[in-house]
Amino acid sequence: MLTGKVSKMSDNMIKIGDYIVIQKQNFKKLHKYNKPNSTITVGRDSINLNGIEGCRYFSTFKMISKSNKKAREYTVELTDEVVNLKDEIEIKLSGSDNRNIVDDGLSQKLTAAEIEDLKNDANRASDIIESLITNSNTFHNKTEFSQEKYLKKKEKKYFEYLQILKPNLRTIAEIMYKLEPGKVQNLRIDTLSQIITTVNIYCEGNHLLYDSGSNGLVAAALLSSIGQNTNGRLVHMHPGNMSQKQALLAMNFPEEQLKRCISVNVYSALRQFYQGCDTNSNENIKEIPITESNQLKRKLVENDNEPRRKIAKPDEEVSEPVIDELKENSNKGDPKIPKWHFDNIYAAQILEKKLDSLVITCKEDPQNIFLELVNFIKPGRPFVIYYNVSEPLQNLYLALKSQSNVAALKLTSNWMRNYQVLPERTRPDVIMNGASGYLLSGYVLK
Amino acid sequence: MLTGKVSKMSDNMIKIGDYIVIQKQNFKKLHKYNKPNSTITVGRDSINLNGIEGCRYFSTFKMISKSNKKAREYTVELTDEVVNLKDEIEIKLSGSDNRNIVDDGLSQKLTAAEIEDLKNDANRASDIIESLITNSNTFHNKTEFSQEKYLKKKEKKYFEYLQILKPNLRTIAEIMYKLEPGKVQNLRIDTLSQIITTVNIYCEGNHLLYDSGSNGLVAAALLSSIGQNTNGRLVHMHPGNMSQKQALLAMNFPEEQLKRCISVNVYSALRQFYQGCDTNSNENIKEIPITESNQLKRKLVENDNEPRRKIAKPDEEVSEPVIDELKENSNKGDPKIPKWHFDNIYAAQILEKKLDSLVITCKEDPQNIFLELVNFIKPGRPFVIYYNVSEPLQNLYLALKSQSNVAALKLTSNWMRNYQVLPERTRPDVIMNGASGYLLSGYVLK
Amino acid sequence: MSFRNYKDKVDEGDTVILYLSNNLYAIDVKTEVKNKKGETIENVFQTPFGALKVRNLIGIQYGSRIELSKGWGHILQPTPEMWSLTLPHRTQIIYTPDISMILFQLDLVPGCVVIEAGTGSGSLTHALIRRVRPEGHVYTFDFHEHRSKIAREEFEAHDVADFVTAQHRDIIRDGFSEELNGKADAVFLDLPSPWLGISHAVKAIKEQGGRFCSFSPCIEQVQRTCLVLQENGFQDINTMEILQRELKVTKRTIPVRDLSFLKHKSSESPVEEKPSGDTSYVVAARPVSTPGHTGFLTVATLPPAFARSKAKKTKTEDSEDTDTSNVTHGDR
Amino acid sequence: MSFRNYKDKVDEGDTVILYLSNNLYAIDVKTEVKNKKGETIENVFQTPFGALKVRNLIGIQYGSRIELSKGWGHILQPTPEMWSLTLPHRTQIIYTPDISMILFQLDLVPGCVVIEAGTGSGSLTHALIRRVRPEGHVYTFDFHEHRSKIAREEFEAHDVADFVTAQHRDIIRDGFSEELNGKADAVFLDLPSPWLGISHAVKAIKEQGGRFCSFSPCIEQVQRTCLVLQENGFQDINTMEILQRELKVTKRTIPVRDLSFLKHKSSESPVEEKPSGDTSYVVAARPVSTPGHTGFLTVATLPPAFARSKAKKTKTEDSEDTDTSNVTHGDR
Repeated sequence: MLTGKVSKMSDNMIKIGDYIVIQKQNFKKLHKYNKPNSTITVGRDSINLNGIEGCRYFSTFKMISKSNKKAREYTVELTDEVVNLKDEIEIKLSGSDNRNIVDDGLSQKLTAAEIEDLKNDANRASDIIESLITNSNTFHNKTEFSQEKYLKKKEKKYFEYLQILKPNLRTIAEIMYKLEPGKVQNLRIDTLSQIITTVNIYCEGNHLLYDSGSNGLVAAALLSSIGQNTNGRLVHMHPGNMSQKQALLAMNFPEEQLKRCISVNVYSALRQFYQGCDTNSNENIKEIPITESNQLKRKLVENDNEPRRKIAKPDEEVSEPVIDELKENSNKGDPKIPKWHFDNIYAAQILEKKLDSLVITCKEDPQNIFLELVNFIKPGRPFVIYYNVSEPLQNLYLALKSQSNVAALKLTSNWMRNYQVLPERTRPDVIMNGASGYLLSGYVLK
Repeated sequence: MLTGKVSKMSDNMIKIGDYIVIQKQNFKKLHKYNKPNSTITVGRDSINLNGIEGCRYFSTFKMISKSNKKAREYTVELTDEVVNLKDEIEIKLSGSDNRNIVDDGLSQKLTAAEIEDLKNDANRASDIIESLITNSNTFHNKTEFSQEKYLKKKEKKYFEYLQILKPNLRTIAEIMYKLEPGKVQNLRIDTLSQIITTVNIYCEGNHLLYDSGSNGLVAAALLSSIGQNTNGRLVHMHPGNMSQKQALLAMNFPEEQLKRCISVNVYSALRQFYQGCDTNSNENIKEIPITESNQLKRKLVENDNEPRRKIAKPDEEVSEPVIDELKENSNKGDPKIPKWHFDNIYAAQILEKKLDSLVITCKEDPQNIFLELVNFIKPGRPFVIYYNVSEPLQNLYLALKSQSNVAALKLTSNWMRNYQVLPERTRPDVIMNGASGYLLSGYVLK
Repeated sequence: MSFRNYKDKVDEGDTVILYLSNNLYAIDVKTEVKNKKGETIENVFQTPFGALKVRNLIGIQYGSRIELSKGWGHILQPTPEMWSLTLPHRTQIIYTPDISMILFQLDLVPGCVVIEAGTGSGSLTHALIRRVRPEGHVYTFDFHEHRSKIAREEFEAHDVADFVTAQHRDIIRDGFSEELNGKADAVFLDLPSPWLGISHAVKAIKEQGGRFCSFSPCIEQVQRTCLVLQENGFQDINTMEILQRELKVTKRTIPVRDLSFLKHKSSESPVEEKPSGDTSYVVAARPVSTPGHTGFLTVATLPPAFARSKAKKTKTEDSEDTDTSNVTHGDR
Repeated sequence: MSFRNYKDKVDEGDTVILYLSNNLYAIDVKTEVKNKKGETIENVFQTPFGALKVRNLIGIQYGSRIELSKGWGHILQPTPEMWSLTLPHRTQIIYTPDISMILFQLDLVPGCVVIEAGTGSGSLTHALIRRVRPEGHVYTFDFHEHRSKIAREEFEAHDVADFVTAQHRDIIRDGFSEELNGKADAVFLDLPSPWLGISHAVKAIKEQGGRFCSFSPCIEQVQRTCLVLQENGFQDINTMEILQRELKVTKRTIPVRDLSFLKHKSSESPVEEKPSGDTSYVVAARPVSTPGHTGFLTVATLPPAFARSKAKKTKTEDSEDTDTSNVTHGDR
């Protein structure tokens, strides 16, 4: 009965080429670990990662100052034990409240210059902070709460450990949203998680995504739920020449899985579907040679009896990066025909058979896009449209209500709250994110 | 130094003519106590209030079944002690969890008919419930939590005490909102409380309100904050012939205070202001006789040198109720001239001098109304517009942004959450109210 | 059988969803049923819009419109989300907004092994199964024997029993079974005293680490759970709440009241003192009554064995908070 | 002097609000100030849009536009709401959404006597004064001597000292003064351990009863407070939270992407594969970062003396929760 994912030992080792997550306290950063001694910037610190290769994910590294601490350049060293400031610094006295504390800016006896020297000389953060406390007039009068708050603040400033984690959908979505919500259309994790469930993504079936603003996050989410070594496929449409795939690449998907995400330009794919050729130019058309790789693909789509074999030569302006990124996956047989031609054909074949779900996360007004793409969805199947403000979805809602080809239309928004859970100090976080975006969902009817 | 409100003893006695609040557990109801033996309906119970007159507010009354309990008719009897079911019923055994409880509908050994008999015969709710428990197969296996939940449910059903409270803004606003939020434009207490503070209402100054849908709630809120025996005045504009004043009357304001709420039809008051006469008809105009009462009013408005003395005879369609309601306050000297004529003149005089705040809580599109009434507000003074959905305010926001006569425009909405605070069971309420309405606020510029 | 994969047409034995005027009904497609007397009769499903002969559903395409005597509805293939809205409630259930976040926070993908306690009405279980299939597995436990049995029958009927093992077991007292030690990628607890299940979760999670999530309605449960998670070496402990709110979209026409004409003496014919016209807005109204709280989700990471910190006891003065062995909690 | 009543023009000695590009600044209208060396110099207020000679404000009408070298602003008369946004923070302060609900829940009207502890930065105090004047009074206490002194000076400067008595006093230890016994209509507590102030509140509230409100950031404080309120015979105990959210209104133009032309072979000239046009919406965007929590408001009614139930002790097993005398709490 017990089966489950068999994970190879090597999956848990940090490898060159992996996307990795660097965690320093609550701060997380995504990084492509391209070469052994690549350097990352965390806050104002510059950290050389030499030595992490081959270590296990979840390992903790101590930051070692390269020369003096002023330069803020560090190397890293594998370590077993993270030192917790509170465990190191023993606090002898606490006041019962802060009534006698007047904040006159004079409570610290050390001068700024002295503190700077201390930072450069001291080996450990706890040493610095211990000195600061010893030289404070008010620290021992502060309440235990205030003292802890102070230590937390200082710990944040002087904390000198990193952890390297393996990216997954959760960490990638959090990092991208935190870094710049606008870059992922304000798509917060609660809303993202609901997109996946609302359209019933699982290991089987063919799923359609139109995404023009999430930097690959939605494609990553859907492909992740489709899974490794399964039959499910994702047709990922995008405007422009190149799909955004930052998040998709950061997932470190195996090739087999990544191949089942067929990224196509929406115009080319639809032109291929409707017109049997994926460029608008009528020049330079030639027969596609039936190579092994595209024949293989065609077999995946059963009952393909369409004579859509004509594809055009690559337009010279078409993005190199996409091709580059996926070069290894593409047909090596015929270097003259870029992979995207085959992708368009492949996508058109899947569209022909209709798909099992539709997700739209766009920057454009969703109405035209939905009305066009809903035709490719099988009756009874779910769809969801994400937009970062509600008004365009309100409009679309009314437009769809007056038609009879969708059911169970629902416009929702979310509200997510995080909590601080600490003894005697449990409360919701004082800052919350108010912008979750909106989802319009429903089912396609026959 | 210690001054404060001197409250007469009689203020704390239930009097005929008072609006009163009947509280039964968490249910509250507003009632005009018109005659000693008036009857109210609470749930399916009909309760005769004979005997409450002269009792102190906050008194508790026991409901006494008139004949048999089936009829659900009760009288009331002053009592000292409210019996708490949990204190009366001793629970000997509790299970540690509900694992052995199968809800097969067979756990109660008493039949429905037997329970009905019990309800009719038993004197006290606790007797009924004790019998129910004794005859239950599962009660003693239930956890303490489940048992308490059960008792709470039964208590609600059989609780037999009432408390009579004195209405105030808080109770009135809660009752009206709970009863039918649509009748007060979904104006929830948090939003109502912010209207009062946003426009800086206090005991001085002249304040302008246009209200077409809160049943007098906003007028009640503003007049309550203006206070008794102060100089502040409220011009309360409304469309139609009659102002809605349910909440205003329920406040039991003294006459002196109620008089400082000048309720006028918006058309008549503006016509009076602009045209010096408050009806559109040119017939039947005659000089107002200067009676003592209207002269007094005129004195309140200093520097009145306008020759606006012409007012028309009452239009026959004009609401009797308003006149009736306020008959005692109106000029007894000349029965032919209704009070509203004087109110229009009075309001026009106040408008002439401009006012200190503007509140609009309307059902109509707020734009025209705001643009018209903002002209009567002094520079530097605040305004706030309430609407139950945001779209009309969004429109107005954009319109005002493009003008330069208002500052600090802000569109807000609220979110209010209530909590259950109980040992081991503290959590937010499982149902919340999601509709608080929206406020658009700002300051008038010169 | 319609819970397993997408299909085009309704077969006998399927569970289908009847969507009728904003309501969902789950119907088992059986042509005949037994009546109270034990007699086999034709299966007729009563709807507010008239009776539906279930036999007639067989062979129609999912997404089709079906005619009823007083209206029409549509037949949809059930998803775990629709099932959550139609399943027979045997306990309070977890709904899609929380389910979505639970799946997300547990890092579940096809192939994962996940443990759930308790099974309850199986709302979350269906979503877990969908996410981890085809190679993964869900182990779900409930201390209520009858509930566990019904859940098993349901999984059989829904043709997903391959992917799930539903057992009657008091996991607080007895732990997860030995055979699960070190086998789980993720553990989810929806129990009155989740903190008492954490040590069992630690045993069950793989050596390479995994995720934990607990769903609790009350804050006291969360407080204890967070403390015990910390003592057991979990990291990234987070507590959150998700509320989904539906917006009601309508075109609303509202009156416009012109007051500007009052500035000038009007002509002989009096202007009507009524709204002068209408304007309309597409409005999204927030509901007066909406879910205000479902539960707190507390999530955490158990690092790989090599990176787990030794279980630290919190300071002595906090110990009263964690000495909770004698606290009893009922079912919610 | 501009906090007392509305006025039309700015006088020397007023505090005025400079509204400048969505920012508020409080300015004391003094023509001269002392510099660091103790010399008297002209009072010039530096703004992001250039310097403002404060002298020039005297005599201008409130609501007027004032020109600055790099732009313009407006001069408004301060209200307690504007003051909350501009006052010098000496502690965490309570803002208008909570203040509004506190005034509402305390049933405050002109003439009421209300007690506040602690005074903090005086944000709420200004709003309390406004509401209870002219015949009512605010008694406000703070255990921090310096804070209490500054507050007193501020009330003097704002010409509202008639309506408020600000004292340095540890009310948990010493109670409200004897002279306040039975004098208050309402008591408000914003203290680290509000439950320890409840018995003092009971003493201070009038025989005819009154209202109580406590503001606490953490749920543990609320739990203790509710228990002690119940023990002291309060009724209608309610805990709530208010969050105000600002919506950013803009006209947003978004592209429209036409895809329908792809159904047909296009003419010789290729159609551009770009958005085919624009559409625009008036949108109200919710802010990415917004207040997520200020504090819990716990409110309750103390019935008139005749109707107060005898103080009931809660059951023995709960007593550990209320034995909190040795819990220390810091300033927030």
